[in-house]
Amino acid sequence: MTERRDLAASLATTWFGAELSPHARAAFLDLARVADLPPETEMTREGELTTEFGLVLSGRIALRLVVPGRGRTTILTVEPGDVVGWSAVVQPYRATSTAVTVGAVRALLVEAVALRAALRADDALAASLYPRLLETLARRLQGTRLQLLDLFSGQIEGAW
Amino acid sequence: MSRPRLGVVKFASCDGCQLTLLDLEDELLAITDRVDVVEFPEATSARSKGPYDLLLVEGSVSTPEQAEEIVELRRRSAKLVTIGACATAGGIQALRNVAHHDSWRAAVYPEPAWIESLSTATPIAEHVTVDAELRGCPIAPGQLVEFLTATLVGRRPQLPDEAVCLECKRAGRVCVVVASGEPCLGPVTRTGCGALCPAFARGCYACFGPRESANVAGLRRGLVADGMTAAEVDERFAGFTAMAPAFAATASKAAAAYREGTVAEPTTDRVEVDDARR
Amino acid sequence: MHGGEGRGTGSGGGTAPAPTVERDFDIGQLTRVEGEGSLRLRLRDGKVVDARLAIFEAPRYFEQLVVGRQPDDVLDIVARICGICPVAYQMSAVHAFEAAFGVTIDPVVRSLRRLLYCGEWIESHALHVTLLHAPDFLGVESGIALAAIDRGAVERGLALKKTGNHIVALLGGRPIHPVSVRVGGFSRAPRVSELAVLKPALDLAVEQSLAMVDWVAAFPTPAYDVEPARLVALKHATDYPMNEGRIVSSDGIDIANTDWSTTFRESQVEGSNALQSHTLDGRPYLVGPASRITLAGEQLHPLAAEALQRTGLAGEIRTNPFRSIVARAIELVHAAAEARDIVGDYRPPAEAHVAWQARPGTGGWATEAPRGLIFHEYRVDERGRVAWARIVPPTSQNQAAIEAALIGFAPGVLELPEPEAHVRIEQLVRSYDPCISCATHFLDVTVEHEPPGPTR
Amino acid sequence: MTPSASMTSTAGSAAITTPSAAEPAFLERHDLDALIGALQAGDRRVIGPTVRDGAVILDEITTAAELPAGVRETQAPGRYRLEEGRKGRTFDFTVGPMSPKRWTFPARVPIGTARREAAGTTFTAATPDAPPLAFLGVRACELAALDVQDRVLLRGPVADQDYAARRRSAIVVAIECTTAASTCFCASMGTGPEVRDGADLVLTETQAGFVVRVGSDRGTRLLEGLPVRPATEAERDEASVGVAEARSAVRANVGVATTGLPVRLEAALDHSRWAEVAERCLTCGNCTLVCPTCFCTSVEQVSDLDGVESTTQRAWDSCFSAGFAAVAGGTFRSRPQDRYRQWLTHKFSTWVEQFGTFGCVGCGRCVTWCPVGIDVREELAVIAPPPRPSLPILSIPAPVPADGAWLRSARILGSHRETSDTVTLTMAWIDAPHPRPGQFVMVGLPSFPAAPISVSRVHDTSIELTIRAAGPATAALTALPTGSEIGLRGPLGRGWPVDRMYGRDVVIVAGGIGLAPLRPLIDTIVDDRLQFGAVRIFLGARTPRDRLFTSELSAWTEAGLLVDETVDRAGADWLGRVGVVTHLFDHSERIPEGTIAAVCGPERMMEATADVLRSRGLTDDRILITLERHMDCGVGLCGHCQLGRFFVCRDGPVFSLAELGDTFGREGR
Repeated sequence: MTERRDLAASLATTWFGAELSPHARAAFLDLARVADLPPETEMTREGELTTEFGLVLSGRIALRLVVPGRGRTTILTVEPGDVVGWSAVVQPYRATSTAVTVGAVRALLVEAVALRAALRADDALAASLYPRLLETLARRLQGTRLQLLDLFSGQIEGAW
Repeated sequence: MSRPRLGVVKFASCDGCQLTLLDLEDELLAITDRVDVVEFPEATSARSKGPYDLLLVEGSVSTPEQAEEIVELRRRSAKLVTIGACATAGGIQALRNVAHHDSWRAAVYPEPAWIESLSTATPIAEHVTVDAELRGCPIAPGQLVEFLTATLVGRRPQLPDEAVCLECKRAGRVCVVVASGEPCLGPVTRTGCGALCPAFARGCYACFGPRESANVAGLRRGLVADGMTAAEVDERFAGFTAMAPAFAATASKAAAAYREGTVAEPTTDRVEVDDARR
Repeated sequence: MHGGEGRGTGSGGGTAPAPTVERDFDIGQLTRVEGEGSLRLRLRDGKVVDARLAIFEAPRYFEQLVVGRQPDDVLDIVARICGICPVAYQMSAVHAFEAAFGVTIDPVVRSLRRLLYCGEWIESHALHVTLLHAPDFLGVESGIALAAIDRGAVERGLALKKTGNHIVALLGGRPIHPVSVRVGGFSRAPRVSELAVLKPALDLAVEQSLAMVDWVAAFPTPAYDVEPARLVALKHATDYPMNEGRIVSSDGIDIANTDWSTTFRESQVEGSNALQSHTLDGRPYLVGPASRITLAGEQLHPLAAEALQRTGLAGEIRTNPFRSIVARAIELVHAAAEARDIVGDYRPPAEAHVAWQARPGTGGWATEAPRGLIFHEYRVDERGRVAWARIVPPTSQNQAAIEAALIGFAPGVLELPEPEAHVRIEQLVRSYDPCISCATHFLDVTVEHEPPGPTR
Repeated sequence: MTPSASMTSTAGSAAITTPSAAEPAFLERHDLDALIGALQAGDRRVIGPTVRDGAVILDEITTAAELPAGVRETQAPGRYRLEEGRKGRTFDFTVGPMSPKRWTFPARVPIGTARREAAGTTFTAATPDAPPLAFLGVRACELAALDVQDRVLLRGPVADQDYAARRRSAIVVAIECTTAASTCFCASMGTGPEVRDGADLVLTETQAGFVVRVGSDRGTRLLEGLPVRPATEAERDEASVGVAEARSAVRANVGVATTGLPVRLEAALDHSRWAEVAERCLTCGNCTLVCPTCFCTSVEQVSDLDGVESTTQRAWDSCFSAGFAAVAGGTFRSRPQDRYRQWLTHKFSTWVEQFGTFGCVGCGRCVTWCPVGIDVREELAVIAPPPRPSLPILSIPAPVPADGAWLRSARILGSHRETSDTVTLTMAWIDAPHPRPGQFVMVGLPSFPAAPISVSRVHDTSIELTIRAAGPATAALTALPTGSEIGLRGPLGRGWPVDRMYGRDVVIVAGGIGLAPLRPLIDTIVDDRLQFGAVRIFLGARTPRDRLFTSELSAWTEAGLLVDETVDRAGADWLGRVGVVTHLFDHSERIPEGTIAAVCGPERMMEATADVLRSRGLTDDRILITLERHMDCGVGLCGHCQLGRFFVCRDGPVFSLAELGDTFGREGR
């Protein structure tokens, strides 16, 4: 019970959790389990079904893509408060990158099928959770665009 | 540092741009002290298949073997630089690109079958990657020196892409459009010649091709407003950089007009095929 | 055609001559000539049975490019046939149009046009003598190499060339493709002060060209015992031939310079795709400095005549093509001296150009390019635009004569070691200062594709 | 004495007595040669109007016969034609294509030379070659133009030595207009046709000759040597009537409504007309080069084949060329409409804020000499209709005056490679003021254009420059061995306002090489830690290998600074953060009220950062950025780096977003 209260507290400290309605927070916790993941744990694999939706409480997770010739490239790290495995609730439910823990990670994990069922059944949960999810994806899209510009690249036309 | 190996070659052209190198009377020997001229058929019997550190290419590609050869030359050149309107825009002969090439060939040759030439004369950059362009018909000696100097020193050459008008005004010339109603392409033409046509009381005829953001439509409207017919204006563009992208559409109109107005009589009407030598 | 191996040799090539063997003797690419050409001699039993000066410049269709254009545009266009002698093209064309339209130009404009031509002669001759031809006599591969053994001579040549270029630039804005020649005169005539700056340079140029005469007259010169070519040049009552005069020949031709077409013709030959000129009877002839000096020598500037006298080579210039380098040096003296006179007497014309009216008709005109007689003929339609054009440059007129000379001269040197034979034969070709860019506005490279060996 | 001081004692307005004070004299027409002769005293060249190539131009004249007697012109948008003027009149025309600017601010002048030898590299500033000149027949609008250029080139924070010398030596003989062209609008710009001050002598033409007024002591001395007599009442009347006729003619012309114009233009930056003008405008630059006040220039390198000796010269340039707006960060005015807007808003809006006067004197040259006849009066009427109260001129803190306009030789004491393409040079720095955090220096090599480089650390007798090989010049700089000499000029520009940060929380955000100009600020904070509140440093780099000053991060942390860093992409071996620098804010607790942010990096990165900072409650006056990439020559006069009312190299490179307003991140400004 105390553990659950701690969980609720730590969930509330994340920007993702803080914005959830009390009902949604509770419903989410009903589904979630706390997981302590050792370093180098592979949480999702690019192209494969995403089995769990996660919310990082502590530690860091690297999202990686394999580029032939370049090997595994980290394109983003997920920090406390961020979501990992959003593809669990977006068709076709396949991971868009390989998520690997960097060092020890504590995260709230929700089984994908159960979460999808809950979101279908509980409109209030959906109404509160989806906007957070959209915000997460929007931030990532914005960041990706800036990365796309490769602003720090070396050669600038007409540079000194 | 070791002396760079320089090559100078030509395709379809008048030789004027490579001659510009020999016309650098004051700098020529200083330059040849600093580079190895390993290939320059017009100037030396010493020949080299390369590799070249710097290859200056004059002329446009207008025969099938030229199209193959330029690819080979590119392979052998660290830096390939095109010199002149033919190499950078196709030159005056590129007007054939919008003419009936076969009829031209038939008009010029009593035995067209003997003649092998492409229906187009195209700039080098349409065939291979070009590292730099010296514009002009012919190129400007000053720009050639600046380019060679910058290359030897290792800095970026100063080859402005601004309008002729700026140099014209710096030189204190009176605008021929405004003061005498002369059609002048200076406002849409790239600088480099020193604005010499206005200095000789005539309008610029675009030897250096289009400048950056050339407002051809705007100039066209302006000259028509000054009393020229659209056809007369278009004709100004049908010159030595006619097929440069920014000019091509306008120049083609004029070229088409020439075709229609052509009196159908081939040049070779008085040229017999000499059987004595067959 | 770029980057042949070592010296300019191509396929075939000479091993020791075997009896009843037919072989080709090729010079892959002629170097130190303007434009791109090659030479093939066909030998049978060591005898030269055929010589082909082939040209692999791409066709540029100038006769078609000028069709539909107005006369002043044509002056800009034909200049682009050749970057070495653009003035020659502008001069023949502008006079052809003026003949067609009955335009009379201001006498000052007439002398300015001579001055312009002097500039081009100086620039072209200085280039050829110093950088293109002299290396043959002194056994080096280029003017650049020549500078290593005789920098002074090269610098003198370049200084002369610069003065020639300076004249053209002063009258036309730039040495290559000048912009001021217009039907009726010039777009703008120079101020007295502008021309005056030439005086010191021209004083020097006269001295330099005189020194150059002595230099080239002393060159070791190959013997040449081939039947001398028939010579054709312009001849004018008072002036050394440039823009005016009648077309005369060493064997009695004497016609107006508008009437080239009545006496000469062009023909195309398979194999060597050059359009060649002959007289109507099919015989070759030679134009150029040697022809001018031989046929119009008495109009040479006194300083040039005196220099010619000093060399005592007037006769050899007529008979030995290798002496053409001396002829060019003499003409350098003439051009520098006449230019100095014109600049000295200059007073601006009332009008830079007279008004003119285009009218339908045909106009032809021959002038004297540095390389020799150049004839232009234009038919103008009722719109005042070109309907048809003929352009006959010096080199295509000389081609038949050059080939004839090679047939006569080659046997004497083909027994030499090949590299040396090459030098001698190329040296002979160069002595005609062929401008292949000019000859080539309607030539192509098919000769390059012919299988070696007999073709018929 | 300083050039500006010497100015006021000669052509500057201060020393010039008002003409009415002196008794007008009369000069017979046939005595013009006497005037010219008097002006020629002391090998002085006389520059006056004369006819050439179908126009009245300015050139050296030696006799009155060369003046355009009996000639007048018709001028209209895009059209100029000479015609016959009133019999016997010598100055019956108005202004031609040239103005005295051609001589006071020539199209090309050398700035300095550089020489590289074994002994070392020497930089020598060019000494102005200013032959004594006299301008004959200067019009009222041209006098006004000279005054405008004085304000820009002499009385601003940066004085142009070459201009000062030429201006100082020039005698000005004005002629009042008694006729006006259709393109004249001096009256609406308040510059003419009457000549008020700025001339040594003022002539007004009458049928018989000229009424002469004295405008300066030098004018008085000149007059003494001339065959003049007191002007009669009738002559004075005839003269004033002539000028009055000119005035009514100008008044009849279309003019410019100047009241509140700067504000109206500033408010019209998004007007659809800009794009419409661009259809007609050829961006040929003629308007700017015939303009008597335009002062924009570019530098050109003239170097020998070995790059041993090189001369740098300054040449007229125009804001209508794309290349003009090419700074290290790229070309920022690629669209023709941006260039026309830049020119018009500068002339009639930002110029006022910069120099306290319009950049236009109403001479009409830009109207006549536009090949397609675009008329500023027309465009202004459409783009900036009726008046509103004027915008207060922004007061810009005086920048550190440049130590002359040319480079000094300085030795490289050490060279340290930071990353594969970035090197830190330690430069000897003696007898020069210590750069403040955020200031920059101009760095030059013989035959290369000088580049603005931010100072990345300051020591007692040396400074550090962290340079990334992004182009040929910087590549050459990063390749130099210890001991070689390069040219330096500075410190230049306005740095970080450290005093504003005392006692406050500070957020420092750096992207890539952008950390270099921020490091001196960080150094100051570390040295004086207690003076500042909480300090966060957010660092972004392209890859782990591109991170700068990595060895110093621990020291900063130990000093109590919170350092977070991230890279755009990394291999699997990188355990740190990956993502853009703005993501770092997602995981930091809220930024306290009153925090000041200092940001440096590529423009788009700074924009993104600014957005996040605003979303965290920071106001624009607390968000400071440096536009160090948006600079060219660093002299403060060439105009390339102009952003609205600012020259970045002179007024910046550090700005608050409040100062920049919507010029920051606006396309084409």
